[in-house]
Amino acid sequence: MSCVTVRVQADTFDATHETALLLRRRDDVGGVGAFTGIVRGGGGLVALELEHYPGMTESMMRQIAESACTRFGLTGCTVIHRVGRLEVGMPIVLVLCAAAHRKAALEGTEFMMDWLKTSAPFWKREEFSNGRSEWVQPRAQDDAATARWGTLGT
Amino acid sequence: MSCVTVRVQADTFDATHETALLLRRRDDVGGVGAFTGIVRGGGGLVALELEHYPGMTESMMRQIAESACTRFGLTGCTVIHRVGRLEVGMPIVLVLCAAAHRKAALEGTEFMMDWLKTSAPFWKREEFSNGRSEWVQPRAQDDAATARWGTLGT
Amino acid sequence: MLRILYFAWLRDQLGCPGETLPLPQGVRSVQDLIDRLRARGGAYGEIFARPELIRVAVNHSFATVDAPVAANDEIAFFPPVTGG
Amino acid sequence: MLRILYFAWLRDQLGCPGETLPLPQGVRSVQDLIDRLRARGGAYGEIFARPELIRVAVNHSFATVDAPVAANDEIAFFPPVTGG
Repeated sequence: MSCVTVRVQADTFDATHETALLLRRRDDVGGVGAFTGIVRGGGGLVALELEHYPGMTESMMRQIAESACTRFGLTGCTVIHRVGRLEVGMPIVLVLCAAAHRKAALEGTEFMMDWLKTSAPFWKREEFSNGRSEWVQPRAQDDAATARWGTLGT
Repeated sequence: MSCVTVRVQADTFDATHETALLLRRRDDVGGVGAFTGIVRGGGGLVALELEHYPGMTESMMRQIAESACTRFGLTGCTVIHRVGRLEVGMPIVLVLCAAAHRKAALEGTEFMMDWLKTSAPFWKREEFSNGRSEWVQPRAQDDAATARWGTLGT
Repeated sequence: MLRILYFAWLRDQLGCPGETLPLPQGVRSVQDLIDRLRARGGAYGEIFARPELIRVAVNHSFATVDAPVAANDEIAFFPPVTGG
Repeated sequence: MLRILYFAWLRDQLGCPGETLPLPQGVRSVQDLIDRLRARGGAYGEIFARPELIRVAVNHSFATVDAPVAANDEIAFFPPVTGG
Protein backbone atom coordinates (compact mmCIF):
# COMPACT_ATOMS: atom_id res chain seq x y z
CA MET A 1 0.00 0.00 0.00
CA SER A 2 1.37 3.39 -0.92
CA CYS A 3 1.00 6.42 1.25
CA VAL A 4 0.21 9.85 -0.22
CA THR A 5 0.63 13.14 1.63
CA VAL A 6 -0.54 16.41 0.08
CA ARG A 7 -0.35 19.83 1.75
CA VAL A 8 -0.77 23.51 0.83
CA GLN A 9 0.75 25.79 3.46
CA ALA A 10 2.32 29.21 4.07
CA ASP A 11 5.16 27.82 6.20
CA THR A 12 8.34 26.22 4.96
CA PHE A 13 8.93 22.46 5.01
CA ASP A 14 11.66 20.08 6.17
CA ALA A 15 12.73 17.53 3.55
CA THR A 16 14.63 15.44 6.10
CA HIS A 17 11.58 15.11 8.34
CA GLU A 18 9.23 14.37 5.43
CA THR A 19 11.65 11.71 4.11
CA ALA A 20 11.73 10.04 7.54
CA LEU A 21 7.91 9.86 7.50
CA LEU A 22 8.01 8.01 4.15
CA LEU A 23 10.38 5.42 5.66
CA ARG A 24 8.50 4.89 8.92
CA ARG A 25 7.35 1.30 9.52
CA ARG A 26 8.52 0.21 6.04
CA ASP A 27 11.47 -1.95 5.01
CA ASP A 28 10.79 -1.99 1.24
CA VAL A 29 12.14 1.46 0.33
CA GLY A 30 15.47 1.53 -1.53
CA GLY A 31 15.53 5.22 -2.34
CA VAL A 32 13.73 8.55 -2.15
CA GLY A 33 13.81 10.97 -5.08
CA ALA A 34 13.18 14.63 -4.31
CA PHE A 35 12.81 18.03 -5.89
CA THR A 36 12.71 21.35 -4.06
CA GLY A 37 11.61 24.36 -6.11
CA ILE A 38 13.25 27.64 -5.14
CA VAL A 39 12.35 31.31 -5.91
CA ARG A 40 15.05 32.18 -8.46
CA GLY A 41 16.24 35.80 -8.59
CA GLY A 42 17.34 37.94 -11.50
CA GLY A 43 15.91 40.95 -13.37
CA GLY A 44 15.28 42.76 -10.11
CA LEU A 45 12.89 40.13 -8.75
CA VAL A 46 12.32 40.50 -5.00
CA ALA A 47 9.58 38.01 -4.25
CA LEU A 48 6.73 35.91 -5.61
CA GLU A 49 3.18 36.04 -4.35
CA LEU A 50 1.59 32.61 -4.72
CA GLU A 51 -2.18 32.29 -5.01
CA HIS A 52 -4.19 29.08 -5.34
CA TYR A 53 -7.71 27.68 -5.64
CA PRO A 54 -8.45 26.07 -2.25
CA GLY A 55 -10.19 22.73 -2.61
CA MET A 56 -9.30 22.18 -6.26
CA THR A 57 -5.58 22.50 -5.50
CA GLU A 58 -5.56 19.72 -2.93
CA SER A 59 -7.76 17.58 -5.18
CA MET A 60 -5.42 17.97 -8.19
CA MET A 61 -2.31 17.42 -6.06
CA ARG A 62 -3.79 14.20 -4.72
CA GLN A 63 -4.73 13.02 -8.22
CA ILE A 64 -1.19 13.68 -9.44
CA ALA A 65 0.37 11.93 -6.44
CA GLU A 66 -1.90 8.87 -6.71
CA SER A 67 -1.25 8.65 -10.42
CA ALA A 68 2.53 8.70 -9.77
CA CYS A 69 2.19 5.96 -7.13
CA THR A 70 0.33 3.68 -9.53
CA ARG A 71 2.43 4.41 -12.60
CA PHE A 72 5.86 4.06 -10.94
CA GLY A 73 4.96 1.58 -8.19
CA LEU A 74 5.95 4.06 -5.48
CA THR A 75 5.75 3.00 -1.84
CA GLY A 76 4.75 6.56 -1.02
CA CYS A 77 4.94 10.16 -2.06
CA THR A 78 4.63 13.63 -0.59
CA VAL A 79 3.86 16.99 -2.20
CA ILE A 80 3.96 20.22 -0.21
CA HIS A 81 3.30 23.52 -2.02
CA ARG A 82 3.64 26.87 -0.30
CA VAL A 83 1.38 29.90 -0.88
CA GLY A 84 1.68 33.57 0.05
CA ARG A 85 4.70 35.85 -0.33
CA LEU A 86 8.02 34.06 -0.88
CA GLU A 87 11.30 35.94 -1.28
CA VAL A 88 14.17 35.07 -3.62
CA GLY A 89 16.04 31.99 -2.36
CA MET A 90 13.06 30.57 -0.47
CA PRO A 91 11.67 27.07 -1.14
CA ILE A 92 8.26 26.93 -2.90
CA VAL A 93 7.51 23.28 -3.46
CA LEU A 94 8.72 19.89 -2.25
CA VAL A 95 8.08 16.60 -4.04
CA LEU A 96 9.30 13.30 -2.55
CA CYS A 97 8.89 9.86 -4.16
CA ALA A 98 9.88 6.69 -2.31
CA ALA A 99 10.36 3.42 -4.20
CA ALA A 100 12.21 0.11 -4.10
CA HIS A 101 14.64 1.32 -6.80
CA ARG A 102 16.15 4.68 -7.77
CA LYS A 103 14.82 4.77 -11.34
CA ALA A 104 11.18 4.74 -10.19
CA ALA A 105 11.88 7.24 -7.41
CA LEU A 106 13.53 9.77 -9.73
CA GLU A 107 11.10 9.31 -12.63
CA GLY A 108 8.18 9.68 -10.24
CA THR A 109 9.66 12.96 -9.03
CA GLU A 110 9.96 14.31 -12.60
CA PHE A 111 6.43 13.17 -13.44
CA MET A 112 4.95 14.90 -10.38
CA MET A 113 6.80 18.17 -11.00
CA ASP A 114 5.74 18.24 -14.66
CA TRP A 115 2.08 17.71 -13.79
CA LEU A 116 2.15 20.15 -10.87
CA LYS A 117 3.49 22.87 -13.17
CA THR A 118 0.62 22.51 -15.64
CA SER A 119 -2.32 21.09 -13.67
CA ALA A 120 -2.34 22.31 -10.09
CA PRO A 121 -4.19 25.65 -9.80
CA PHE A 122 -1.44 27.93 -8.49
CA TRP A 123 -0.59 31.35 -9.90
CA LYS A 124 2.52 33.42 -9.28
CA ARG A 125 2.77 37.20 -9.24
CA GLU A 126 6.30 38.63 -9.47
CA GLU A 127 7.28 41.59 -7.32
CA PHE A 128 10.27 43.65 -8.54
CA SER A 129 12.61 46.02 -6.72
CA ASN A 130 11.25 49.02 -8.68
CA GLY A 131 7.77 48.39 -7.25
CA ARG A 132 6.42 46.83 -10.46
CA SER A 133 4.35 43.67 -10.05
CA GLU A 134 3.08 41.25 -12.70
CA TRP A 135 1.53 37.82 -13.15
CA VAL A 136 3.89 35.12 -14.43
CA GLN A 137 3.09 33.83 -17.92
CA PRO A 138 2.97 30.06 -18.43
CA ARG A 139 5.91 28.55 -20.35
CA ALA A 140 5.29 26.44 -23.46
CA GLN A 141 8.11 24.09 -22.40
CA ASP A 142 6.15 23.16 -19.27
CA ASP A 143 3.26 21.96 -21.42
CA ALA A 144 5.71 20.02 -23.60
CA ALA A 145 7.30 18.40 -20.53
CA THR A 146 3.90 17.25 -19.28
CA ALA A 147 2.73 16.05 -22.71
CA ARG A 148 5.44 13.36 -22.83
CA TRP A 149 3.70 11.50 -19.97
CA GLY A 150 0.43 11.12 -21.91
CA THR A 151 -2.62 11.42 -19.67
CA LEU A 152 -2.70 11.72 -15.90
CA GLY A 153 -5.30 8.99 -15.34
CA THR A 154 -4.20 6.21 -13.02
CA MET B 1 31.06 29.23 -10.21
CA SER B 2 29.70 25.94 -9.00
CA CYS B 3 30.34 24.55 -5.57
CA VAL B 4 31.08 20.87 -4.99
CA THR B 5 30.92 19.12 -1.62
CA VAL B 6 32.00 15.50 -1.24
CA ARG B 7 32.06 13.55 2.04
CA VAL B 8 32.50 9.96 3.24
CA GLN B 9 31.29 9.52 6.81
CA ALA B 10 29.87 7.04 9.32
CA ASP B 11 27.20 9.44 10.59
CA THR B 12 23.88 10.19 8.97
CA PHE B 13 23.20 13.39 7.01
CA ASP B 14 20.52 16.10 6.94
CA ALA B 15 19.15 16.82 3.45
CA THR B 16 17.42 20.02 4.61
CA HIS B 17 20.66 21.44 6.03
CA GLU B 18 22.73 20.40 2.98
CA THR B 19 20.13 21.99 0.66
CA ALA B 20 20.32 25.26 2.60
CA LEU B 21 24.11 25.27 2.13
CA LEU B 22 23.66 25.00 -1.67
CA LEU B 23 21.37 28.07 -1.61
CA ARG B 24 23.50 30.26 0.66
CA ARG B 25 24.61 33.53 -0.92
CA ARG B 26 23.10 32.59 -4.30
CA ASP B 27 20.01 33.91 -6.07
CA ASP B 28 20.35 31.89 -9.30
CA VAL B 29 19.03 28.52 -8.06
CA GLY B 30 15.55 27.54 -9.28
CA GLY B 31 15.53 24.00 -7.93
CA VAL B 32 17.40 21.28 -6.12
CA GLY B 33 17.14 17.64 -7.22
CA ALA B 34 17.93 15.00 -4.64
CA PHE B 35 18.26 11.28 -4.13
CA THR B 36 18.59 9.48 -0.81
CA GLY B 37 19.57 5.81 -0.99
CA ILE B 38 18.13 3.62 1.77
CA VAL B 39 19.03 0.13 3.03
CA ARG B 40 16.14 -1.91 1.63
CA GLY B 41 15.05 -4.97 3.60
CA GLY B 42 13.71 -8.33 2.46
CA GLY B 43 15.03 -11.90 2.40
CA GLY B 44 16.00 -11.68 6.07
CA LEU B 45 18.45 -8.80 5.55
CA VAL B 46 19.34 -7.09 8.83
CA ALA B 47 22.10 -4.66 7.85
CA LEU B 48 24.76 -3.73 5.30
CA GLU B 49 28.42 -3.24 6.11
CA LEU B 50 29.88 -0.63 3.77
CA GLU B 51 33.58 -0.63 3.03
CA HIS B 52 35.48 1.83 0.81
CA TYR B 53 38.93 2.72 -0.51
CA PRO B 54 39.92 5.91 1.37
CA GLY B 55 41.52 8.46 -0.91
CA MET B 56 40.31 6.98 -4.19
CA THR B 57 36.68 7.21 -3.02
CA GLU B 58 36.83 10.95 -2.41
CA SER B 59 38.75 11.46 -5.63
CA MET B 60 36.15 9.56 -7.73
CA MET B 61 33.23 11.27 -5.97
CA ARG B 62 34.76 14.65 -6.75
CA GLN B 63 35.35 13.70 -10.40
CA ILE B 64 31.73 12.58 -10.73
CA ALA B 65 30.41 15.74 -9.05
CA GLU B 66 32.56 18.09 -11.14
CA SER B 67 31.58 16.27 -14.29
CA ALA B 68 27.87 16.69 -13.40
CA CYS B 69 28.37 20.42 -12.71
CA THR B 70 29.98 20.95 -16.13
CA ARG B 71 27.61 18.73 -18.07
CA PHE B 72 24.34 20.04 -16.59
CA GLY B 73 25.41 23.59 -15.73
CA LEU B 74 24.74 23.00 -12.04
CA THR B 75 25.24 25.87 -9.59
CA GLY B 76 26.41 23.32 -7.04
CA CYS B 77 26.22 19.73 -5.94
CA THR B 78 26.75 17.62 -2.85
CA VAL B 79 27.47 13.90 -2.43
CA ILE B 80 27.62 12.29 0.99
CA HIS B 81 28.18 8.53 1.24
CA ARG B 82 28.10 6.65 4.51
CA VAL B 83 30.37 3.74 5.48
CA GLY B 84 30.24 1.18 8.31
CA ARG B 85 27.26 -0.85 9.49
CA LEU B 86 23.86 0.42 8.35
CA GLU B 87 20.60 -1.26 9.35
CA VAL B 88 17.51 -1.72 7.17
CA GLY B 89 15.71 1.61 6.70
CA MET B 90 18.80 3.73 7.25
CA PRO B 91 20.03 6.25 4.64
CA ILE B 92 23.26 5.30 2.81
CA VAL B 93 23.88 8.04 0.27
CA LEU B 94 22.69 11.59 -0.46
CA VAL B 95 23.09 13.35 -3.80
CA LEU B 96 21.92 16.96 -4.24
CA CYS B 97 22.09 18.95 -7.51
CA ALA B 98 21.19 22.66 -7.61
CA ALA B 99 20.45 24.37 -10.93
CA ALA B 100 18.51 27.24 -12.48
CA HIS B 101 15.88 24.82 -13.85
CA ARG B 102 14.38 21.53 -12.69
CA LYS B 103 15.39 19.47 -15.73
CA ALA B 104 19.13 20.02 -15.13
CA ALA B 105 18.74 19.48 -11.37
CA LEU B 106 16.95 16.13 -11.79
CA GLU B 107 19.10 14.86 -14.69
CA GLY B 108 22.24 15.79 -12.75
CA THR B 109 20.95 13.72 -9.81
CA GLU B 110 20.36 10.67 -12.02
CA PHE B 111 23.77 11.05 -13.66
CA MET B 112 25.58 11.24 -10.31
CA MET B 113 23.75 8.21 -8.87
CA ASP B 114 24.46 6.12 -11.97
CA TRP B 115 28.18 6.94 -11.87
CA LEU B 116 28.44 6.48 -8.10
CA LYS B 117 26.96 2.98 -8.41
CA THR B 118 29.57 1.87 -10.93
CA SER B 119 32.65 4.04 -10.31
CA ALA B 120 33.03 4.97 -6.67
CA PRO B 121 34.98 2.26 -4.77
CA PHE B 122 32.42 1.16 -2.19
CA TRP B 123 31.53 -2.44 -1.42
CA LYS B 124 28.55 -3.75 0.53
CA ARG B 125 28.38 -6.88 2.63
CA GLU B 126 24.90 -8.12 3.55
CA GLU B 127 24.20 -9.41 7.04
CA PHE B 128 21.17 -11.71 7.41
CA SER B 129 19.04 -12.62 10.42
CA ASN B 130 20.29 -16.25 10.31
CA GLY B 131 23.86 -15.06 10.83
CA ARG B 132 24.88 -15.53 7.20
CA SER B 133 26.90 -12.72 5.63
CA GLU B 134 27.86 -12.17 1.99
CA TRP B 135 29.28 -9.59 -0.39
CA VAL B 136 26.74 -7.94 -2.72
CA GLN B 137 27.17 -8.79 -6.41
CA PRO B 138 27.15 -5.89 -8.89
CA ARG B 139 24.01 -5.59 -11.05
CA ALA B 140 24.30 -5.56 -14.86
CA GLN B 141 21.53 -2.94 -15.00
CA ASP B 142 23.75 -0.49 -13.09
CA ASP B 143 26.42 -0.76 -15.79
CA ALA B 144 23.73 -0.23 -18.45
CA ALA B 145 22.37 2.84 -16.63
CA THR B 146 25.84 4.39 -16.53
CA ALA B 147 26.67 3.50 -20.14
CA ARG B 148 23.89 5.77 -21.47
CA TRP B 149 25.84 8.83 -20.26
CA GLY B 150 28.91 8.00 -22.40
CA THR B 151 32.15 8.88 -20.63
CA LEU B 152 32.57 10.66 -17.33
CA GLY B 153 35.16 13.19 -18.58
CA THR B 154 34.19 16.83 -18.04
CA MET C 1 -27.23 28.61 -6.44
CA LEU C 2 -24.40 28.75 -8.96
CA ARG C 3 -21.00 29.77 -7.55
CA ILE C 4 -18.62 31.55 -9.93
CA LEU C 5 -14.97 32.14 -8.93
CA TYR C 6 -12.26 34.27 -10.57
CA PHE C 7 -8.51 33.89 -9.92
CA ALA C 8 -5.22 35.71 -10.57
CA TRP C 9 -5.40 38.51 -13.17
CA LEU C 10 -9.06 37.75 -14.01
CA ARG C 11 -10.00 38.61 -10.42
CA ASP C 12 -7.75 41.71 -10.51
CA GLN C 13 -9.31 43.00 -13.73
CA LEU C 14 -12.88 42.16 -12.74
CA GLY C 15 -12.28 43.61 -9.26
CA CYS C 16 -14.17 40.68 -7.78
CA PRO C 17 -13.19 37.21 -6.44
CA GLY C 18 -16.52 35.63 -7.36
CA GLU C 19 -20.27 35.73 -7.12
CA THR C 20 -23.23 33.55 -6.24
CA LEU C 21 -26.33 33.65 -8.41
CA PRO C 22 -29.27 31.50 -9.48
CA LEU C 23 -28.56 29.50 -12.64
CA PRO C 24 -29.53 31.97 -15.40
CA GLN C 25 -32.32 30.75 -17.66
CA GLY C 26 -31.04 29.10 -20.82
CA VAL C 27 -27.54 28.42 -19.40
CA ARG C 28 -26.76 24.72 -19.95
CA SER C 29 -23.01 24.74 -20.69
CA VAL C 30 -19.86 26.62 -19.77
CA GLN C 31 -20.06 28.32 -23.18
CA ASP C 32 -23.57 29.61 -22.35
CA LEU C 33 -22.20 31.07 -19.09
CA ILE C 34 -19.26 32.69 -20.89
CA ASP C 35 -21.71 34.29 -23.34
CA ARG C 36 -23.78 35.73 -20.46
CA LEU C 37 -20.71 37.09 -18.67
CA ARG C 38 -19.39 38.63 -21.89
CA ALA C 39 -22.75 40.32 -22.48
CA ARG C 40 -22.24 42.31 -19.27
CA GLY C 41 -19.70 44.46 -21.14
CA GLY C 42 -16.86 46.37 -19.42
CA ALA C 43 -14.07 44.18 -18.04
CA TYR C 44 -16.35 41.12 -18.38
CA GLY C 45 -16.90 41.93 -22.07
CA GLU C 46 -13.16 42.21 -22.71
CA ILE C 47 -12.09 39.10 -20.82
CA PHE C 48 -14.84 36.73 -21.93
CA ALA C 49 -14.39 37.80 -25.56
CA ARG C 50 -10.99 36.06 -25.42
CA PRO C 51 -11.69 32.52 -24.16
CA GLU C 52 -8.24 31.36 -25.36
CA LEU C 53 -6.76 33.21 -22.34
CA ILE C 54 -9.04 31.43 -19.88
CA ARG C 55 -9.13 28.01 -18.26
CA VAL C 56 -12.28 26.64 -16.63
CA ALA C 57 -12.95 24.23 -13.80
CA VAL C 58 -16.37 22.78 -12.95
CA ASN C 59 -16.62 21.46 -9.39
CA HIS C 60 -12.80 21.36 -8.98
CA SER C 61 -12.08 19.53 -12.25
CA PHE C 62 -10.71 21.07 -15.43
CA ALA C 63 -13.48 21.37 -18.02
CA THR C 64 -14.00 22.42 -21.63
CA VAL C 65 -16.51 25.04 -22.81
CA ASP C 66 -19.01 22.35 -23.84
CA ALA C 67 -19.15 20.93 -20.30
CA PRO C 68 -22.68 21.01 -18.82
CA VAL C 69 -23.51 23.49 -16.04
CA ALA C 70 -26.21 22.76 -13.45
CA ALA C 71 -27.67 24.64 -10.50
CA ASN C 72 -25.36 24.39 -7.41
CA ASP C 73 -22.23 23.87 -9.53
CA GLU C 74 -19.00 25.72 -8.72
CA ILE C 75 -17.50 27.22 -11.89
CA ALA C 76 -14.03 28.79 -11.74
CA PHE C 77 -12.38 30.93 -14.41
CA PHE C 78 -8.62 31.53 -14.31
CA PRO C 79 -5.50 31.93 -16.46
CA PRO C 80 -3.22 28.96 -17.26
CA VAL C 81 -1.56 27.84 -14.04
CA THR C 82 2.04 28.74 -13.12
CA GLY C 83 2.82 26.92 -9.88
CA GLY C 84 5.53 24.44 -8.99
CA MET D 1 58.24 0.97 -2.42
CA LEU D 2 55.21 -0.46 -4.21
CA ARG D 3 51.99 -0.46 -2.18
CA ILE D 4 49.44 -3.18 -2.97
CA LEU D 5 45.93 -3.03 -1.47
CA TYR D 6 43.13 -5.62 -1.43
CA PHE D 7 39.46 -4.84 -0.75
CA ALA D 8 36.18 -6.62 -0.01
CA TRP D 9 36.17 -10.39 -0.66
CA LEU D 10 39.71 -10.29 -2.12
CA ARG D 11 40.99 -9.11 1.26
CA ASP D 12 38.84 -11.69 3.08
CA GLN D 13 40.12 -14.57 0.95
CA LEU D 14 43.75 -13.42 0.99
CA GLY D 15 43.48 -12.72 4.73
CA CYS D 16 45.46 -9.51 4.20
CA PRO D 17 44.51 -5.86 3.52
CA GLY D 18 47.68 -5.11 1.59
CA GLU D 19 51.44 -5.19 1.50
CA THR D 20 54.43 -2.97 0.79
CA LEU D 21 57.29 -4.34 -1.26
CA PRO D 22 60.07 -3.21 -3.59
CA LEU D 23 59.01 -3.23 -7.25
CA PRO D 24 59.78 -6.85 -8.29
CA GLN D 25 62.32 -7.14 -11.07
CA GLY D 26 60.70 -7.41 -14.51
CA VAL D 27 57.33 -5.96 -13.38
CA ARG D 28 56.44 -3.12 -15.75
CA SER D 29 52.64 -3.45 -16.03
CA VAL D 30 49.63 -4.43 -13.96
CA GLN D 31 49.56 -7.71 -15.89
CA ASP D 32 53.15 -8.44 -14.83
CA LEU D 33 52.14 -7.86 -11.20
CA ILE D 34 49.06 -10.10 -11.54
CA ASP D 35 51.31 -12.85 -12.93
CA ARG D 36 53.66 -12.56 -9.94
CA LEU D 37 50.81 -12.65 -7.43
CA ARG D 38 49.26 -15.65 -9.15
CA ALA D 39 52.57 -17.47 -9.04
CA ARG D 40 52.42 -17.39 -5.23
CA GLY D 41 49.76 -20.11 -5.39
CA GLY D 42 47.16 -20.72 -2.65
CA ALA D 43 44.46 -18.04 -2.43
CA TYR D 44 46.62 -15.75 -4.59
CA GLY D 45 46.85 -18.41 -7.26
CA GLU D 46 43.07 -18.90 -7.28
CA ILE D 47 42.09 -15.23 -7.33
CA PHE D 48 44.67 -13.93 -9.81
CA ALA D 49 43.92 -16.80 -12.19
CA ARG D 50 40.50 -15.14 -12.70
CA PRO D 51 41.23 -11.53 -13.66
CA GLU D 52 37.64 -11.10 -14.97
CA LEU D 53 36.51 -10.97 -11.31
CA ILE D 54 38.97 -8.22 -10.44
CA ARG D 55 39.15 -4.47 -10.97
CA VAL D 56 42.37 -2.56 -10.60
CA ALA D 57 43.31 1.02 -9.67
CA VAL D 58 46.74 2.59 -10.07
CA ASN D 59 47.28 5.62 -7.83
CA HIS D 60 43.50 6.04 -7.19
CA SER D 61 42.44 5.83 -10.86
CA PHE D 62 40.82 2.84 -12.54
CA ALA D 63 43.35 1.11 -14.80
CA THR D 64 43.54 -1.76 -17.27
CA VAL D 65 45.96 -4.66 -17.06
CA ASP D 66 48.29 -3.05 -19.60
CA ALA D 67 48.75 0.07 -17.44
CA PRO D 68 52.40 0.70 -16.48
CA VAL D 69 53.54 0.12 -12.89
CA ALA D 70 56.45 2.05 -11.38
CA ALA D 71 58.22 2.03 -8.02
CA ASN D 72 56.21 3.99 -5.38
CA ASP D 73 52.88 3.36 -7.15
CA GLU D 74 49.79 2.35 -5.16
CA ILE D 75 48.06 -0.58 -6.85
CA ALA D 76 44.64 -1.70 -5.57
CA PHE D 77 42.81 -4.92 -6.48
CA PHE D 78 39.10 -5.25 -5.72
CA PRO D 79 35.80 -6.67 -7.01
CA PRO D 80 33.38 -4.54 -9.09
CA VAL D 81 32.01 -1.78 -6.86
CA THR D 82 28.54 -1.95 -5.29
CA GLY D 83 28.04 1.38 -3.52
CA GLY D 84 25.34 4.01 -3.86
